[in-house]
Amino acid sequence: MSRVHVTCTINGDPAEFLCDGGQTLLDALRDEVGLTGAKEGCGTGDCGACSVVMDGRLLCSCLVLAPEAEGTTISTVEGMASGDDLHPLQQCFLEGAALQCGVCTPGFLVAAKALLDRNPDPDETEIRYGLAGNLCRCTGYDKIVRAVQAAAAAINES
Amino acid sequence: MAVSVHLSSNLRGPTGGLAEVEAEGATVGALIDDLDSRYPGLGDALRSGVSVVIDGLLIAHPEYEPLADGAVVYFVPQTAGG
Amino acid sequence: MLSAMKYASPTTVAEAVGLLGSEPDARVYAGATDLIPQIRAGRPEPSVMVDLKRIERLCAISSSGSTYTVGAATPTADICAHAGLAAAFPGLVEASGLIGSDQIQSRSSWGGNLANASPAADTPPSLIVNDARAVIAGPGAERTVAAADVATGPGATSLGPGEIIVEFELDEPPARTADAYLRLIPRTEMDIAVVGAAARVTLDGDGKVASAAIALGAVAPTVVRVPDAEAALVGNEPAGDALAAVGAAAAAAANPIDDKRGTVAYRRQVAGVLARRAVSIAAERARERGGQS
Amino acid sequence: MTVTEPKPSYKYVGTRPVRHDGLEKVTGRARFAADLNMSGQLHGIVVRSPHAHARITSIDTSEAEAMAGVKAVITGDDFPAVEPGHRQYDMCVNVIARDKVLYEGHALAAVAASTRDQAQAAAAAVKVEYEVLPAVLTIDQALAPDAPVLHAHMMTAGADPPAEEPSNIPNITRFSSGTDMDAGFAEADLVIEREFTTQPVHQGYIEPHACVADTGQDGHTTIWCSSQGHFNVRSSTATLLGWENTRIRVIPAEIGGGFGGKTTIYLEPLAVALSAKAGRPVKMVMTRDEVFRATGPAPGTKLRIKLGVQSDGNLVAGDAYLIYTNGAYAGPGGLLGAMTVFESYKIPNFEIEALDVVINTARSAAYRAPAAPLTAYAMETMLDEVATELGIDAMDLRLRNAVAEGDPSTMGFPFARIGFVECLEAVRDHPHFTAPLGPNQGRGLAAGYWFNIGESSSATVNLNEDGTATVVTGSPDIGGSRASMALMAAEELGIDVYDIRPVVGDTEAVGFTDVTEGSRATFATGMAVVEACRKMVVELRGRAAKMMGADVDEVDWVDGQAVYTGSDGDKDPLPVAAICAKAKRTGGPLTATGSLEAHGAGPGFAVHLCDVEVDSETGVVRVVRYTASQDAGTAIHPSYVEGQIQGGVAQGVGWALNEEYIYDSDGVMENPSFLDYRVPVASDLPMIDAIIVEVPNPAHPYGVRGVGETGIVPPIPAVANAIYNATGCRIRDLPMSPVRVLEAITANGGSNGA
Repeated sequence: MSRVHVTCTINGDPAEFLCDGGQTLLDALRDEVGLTGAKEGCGTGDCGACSVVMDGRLLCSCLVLAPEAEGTTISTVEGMASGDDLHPLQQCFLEGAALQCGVCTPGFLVAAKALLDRNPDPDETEIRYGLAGNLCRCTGYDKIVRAVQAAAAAINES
Repeated sequence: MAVSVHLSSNLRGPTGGLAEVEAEGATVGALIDDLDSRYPGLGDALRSGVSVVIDGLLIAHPEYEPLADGAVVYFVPQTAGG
Repeated sequence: MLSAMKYASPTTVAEAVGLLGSEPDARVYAGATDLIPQIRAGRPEPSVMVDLKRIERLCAISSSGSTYTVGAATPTADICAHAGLAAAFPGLVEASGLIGSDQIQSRSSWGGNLANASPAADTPPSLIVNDARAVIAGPGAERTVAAADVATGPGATSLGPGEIIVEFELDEPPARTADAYLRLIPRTEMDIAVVGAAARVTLDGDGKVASAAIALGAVAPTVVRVPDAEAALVGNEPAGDALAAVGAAAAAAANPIDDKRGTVAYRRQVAGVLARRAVSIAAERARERGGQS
Repeated sequence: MTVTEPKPSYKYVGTRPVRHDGLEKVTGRARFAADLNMSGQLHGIVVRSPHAHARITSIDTSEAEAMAGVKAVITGDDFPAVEPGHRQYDMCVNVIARDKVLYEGHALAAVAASTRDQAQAAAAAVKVEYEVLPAVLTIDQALAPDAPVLHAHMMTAGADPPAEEPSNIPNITRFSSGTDMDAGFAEADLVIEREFTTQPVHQGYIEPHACVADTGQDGHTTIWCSSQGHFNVRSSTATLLGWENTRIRVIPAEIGGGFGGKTTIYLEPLAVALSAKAGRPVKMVMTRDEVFRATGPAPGTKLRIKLGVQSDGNLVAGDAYLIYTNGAYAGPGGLLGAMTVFESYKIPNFEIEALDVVINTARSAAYRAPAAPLTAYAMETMLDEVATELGIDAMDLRLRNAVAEGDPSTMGFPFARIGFVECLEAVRDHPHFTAPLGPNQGRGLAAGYWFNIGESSSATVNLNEDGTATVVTGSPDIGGSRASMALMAAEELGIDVYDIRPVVGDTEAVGFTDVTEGSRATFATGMAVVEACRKMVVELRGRAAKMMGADVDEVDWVDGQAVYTGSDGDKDPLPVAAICAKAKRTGGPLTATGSLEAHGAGPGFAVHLCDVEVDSETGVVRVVRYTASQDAGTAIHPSYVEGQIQGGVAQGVGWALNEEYIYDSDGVMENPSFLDYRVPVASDLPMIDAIIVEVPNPAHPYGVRGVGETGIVPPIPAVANAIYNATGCRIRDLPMSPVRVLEAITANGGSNGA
């Protein structure tokens, strides 16, 4: 069976991979590109652990077919830090103990960044609804919401 | 070593319902042997799935735990967790 | 799974229709938010997945002044961000924003929501009360049908072989008109509607209802219009007995099923509640809107 | 906010450093089980039963074996026979069915192929013939006189008189005060009796089960997997395969949530068997659908409790009849229910009978304080009712009856120092307790109890050449335990917490360590770390003495350095780094181990206060404010203690309002996805104010009690009591979904009553 050749930009770098026509973007990122930060928690778009941003849109990579990535620009959790500098969200998640097991963390970080990019100063309700597509079973969300608030404040100050 | 033994209520069949009995033993294992000789069948009931509480300390696998004269030993079911 | 499927991304409607004609098991999709889970759950795999999102016309929002045209694959995130649509059709835009998470909003669309033909879909009741029209392309000439005539039952539509919804047309509402949409879900987000209710109300200069449209989702195989409720409102202020009659008529019009998401009795009762509340909100908006259109 | 008893002041314990594994987890680099890939690996897929109850009459794998890419197919016949009575019989036949399948989703064969798609296609081509048997799906069906019997060998343990025929009741547990119950109830001014039903729920960890197994030609195998205890994965896998434990090495991956559900195994023996047959590594990853259908639900129940209370609020008698369904196999639900139902209160006359029953649903697994949230649901809502009936404040009623040090537990022993009263007072004194409620809102109070456990743990401390330390333990880090281990080591050694590297060692790198369950990691493994560090300090003092030319008794260890206390003039203190630098000359590498069976796990209590808002026309309940106190003993890392409390609350709220397994009439699960199995999302919850109460556990060097489980115990009754306060409706069936709440409100006259 012939595979599809996809050329795109991932975390700022040109990338190419081969995939099956029906392979999901999540599987392609994990198995073909080797970026395992995005996780499969459900495979149905209900948990958000596979969140990535493609051409500026936050989405569940488990619901995207990998060939759709042709010509697009993709950001994953692996691209959030620049060099040694963590993104303020990453820093605030660490300092605020906003992760326990950590498996949902990449998805939350990607989704929270998309939220802050769109709405730099969200209130608690906006954060909660904005992150409703990401399930966390460990934290009760309290420290995640606070970490996003802290990160928003840090970004707005700088 | 005279020891005062308290049995949780699910372990009282062999004692005919007695909650508190006296027995002897320098260790919990020896104590159980002695209890079994006094109350046939109690030994089996106490050797698996049973913890003890001695001086407020919960001990899950107490066979070789030493006992002082006059010690008070509570036998209780073993717990699990998530 | 899925690996044997081919992927196609036509850039014109004609190309898409051509692909559908040449591949017997081709399946169009926009967001795939329903389709991929359905295939994972065992639905037969299509031979080709035809991605409609690279067709410009299917992802565009435009306005001629009196009519809005919205591409069938336009992400609902874009619809929610469109000031003109949000002002003209606040209920429809709210319904659009309720489909899933922010992640899903990047992919969900009116076309997908309608063509997937789930009885519980959020936007069809609002499309219907706003008299939306669907422009359909296929092997024959393009045709335009009422949005209400697309879904014919759970998972079934009136689309012919090789046909796709290209875009929706919505006329700018008249003065003193507004819509609203409410749905009942157990959580605050991420659920399928147990009941949905859309209402559109036009008031006369005295604050009485000049015309009304009420439609319910998730309480029948397809969206249910409630003409008795609409009749009860016309000529009356949207309050008191008239609203109570809306609730009663909506509950009576509901023809739901018992399933894992709700019971017949619950859906009937709540259909009445939501219809009444949706009418109130729509009427309040219509009053605020006054003579603007 | 923390309520603290006087305790020693610590430099590191009680601080909030960034966790040591945090960086990997916020950058996407942390390796969870499904992130691991081995060179040449195959992909394994499980063949599962579509029937809830059936005899397997034949399995034909020939077509599957001939398919492209397929390298191995296994069935139950590839494993040693196992007979009822075997210590782990249930686990063995649950991992792979032999003659019978007992629930929809029961594994009965597995396939390994070059790609996942090939394996899936081959799994679908395994031909299984079944003789479908009638399914037993509810407690009532299981107990019916003519019920089909799931296990022909199942004779009720604890039956009186002894069972003569097999049944669906594996166990009956009885506890009593041994007093005259009739006389006890006769002392009461108020007697109420209530029944409750609850449905199975899932732990809902976000990471599905996954593993990779690589079996070499030498017959040894390595498993990489996520679990709550890799030594248990080793022994259970070995048991299933009939191997010696030591043929298996288990390397723990990061674990993406467990909550009890990863204390048992599902995939590992299948992956090992496939790998052995194919001679290649085999990776297996469950889908979410498989996770729901075939792993871990917590039991459903039917509970009946009768309470006798005097008019001043004194509890005088309690009678409990508890039935737990542990799915298709025996489980500890009934025993644990019986041990928790009356444990929090002084009740002089009590009688408890608890039954376990088996039904044709997935084998239940532990879930955070197993069984206790349900007995608390019954007991704490009934106390609320008692308070209302007697006109006593719900807090006062609990304070009056709460157990304290010296009071006898249900099991007879007197409680050591416990913090229940302190937890009640912490909530009573919180501003939330007296804050005004808004329209349609109600407030509920509830308490909860959990034992916590000890068990075996091991730790090794290695000092590095530069004076930093590596602390290796055998406990997987399921929620920040690395940071706790580092904090205790830092405190003991006097080394900065960031100079400690906490590591989870594999089964060949550290001593035996039991599963992380019963909230034992920080308690028991922490004790092993402390023991190792104390040995290390003795060693360091000796090395320093050599370097100083002093006697070891003249050297103290103070704040990370050796200090001379002798009378031979002044000698410069020797910091740990200086001692490490000279280790080669003073006796070699600095390493110490601690390994122990931890005694004295301290019971944990929690008290929760919940405000809800109820839409009386739709039955929708929203939690709008939540405060939770819990006795942590000592909080080693307060942020992660708060996190455990907050996480327990969220899970409990989900259990209260929406979570449940739904089966069709054939026993097929209808909601095996996160769409219809509704765990709380961020917008469902308010901030959760966690109050850490610290009543140190006398048995632990730092006073630690387990904190992982107790937090899930009070939320269900707290929510139920709040709904009553808002609506006047008592809901005694879970979940308290909009449908059920609206039914109750409608039956009660239609609008918010109270």
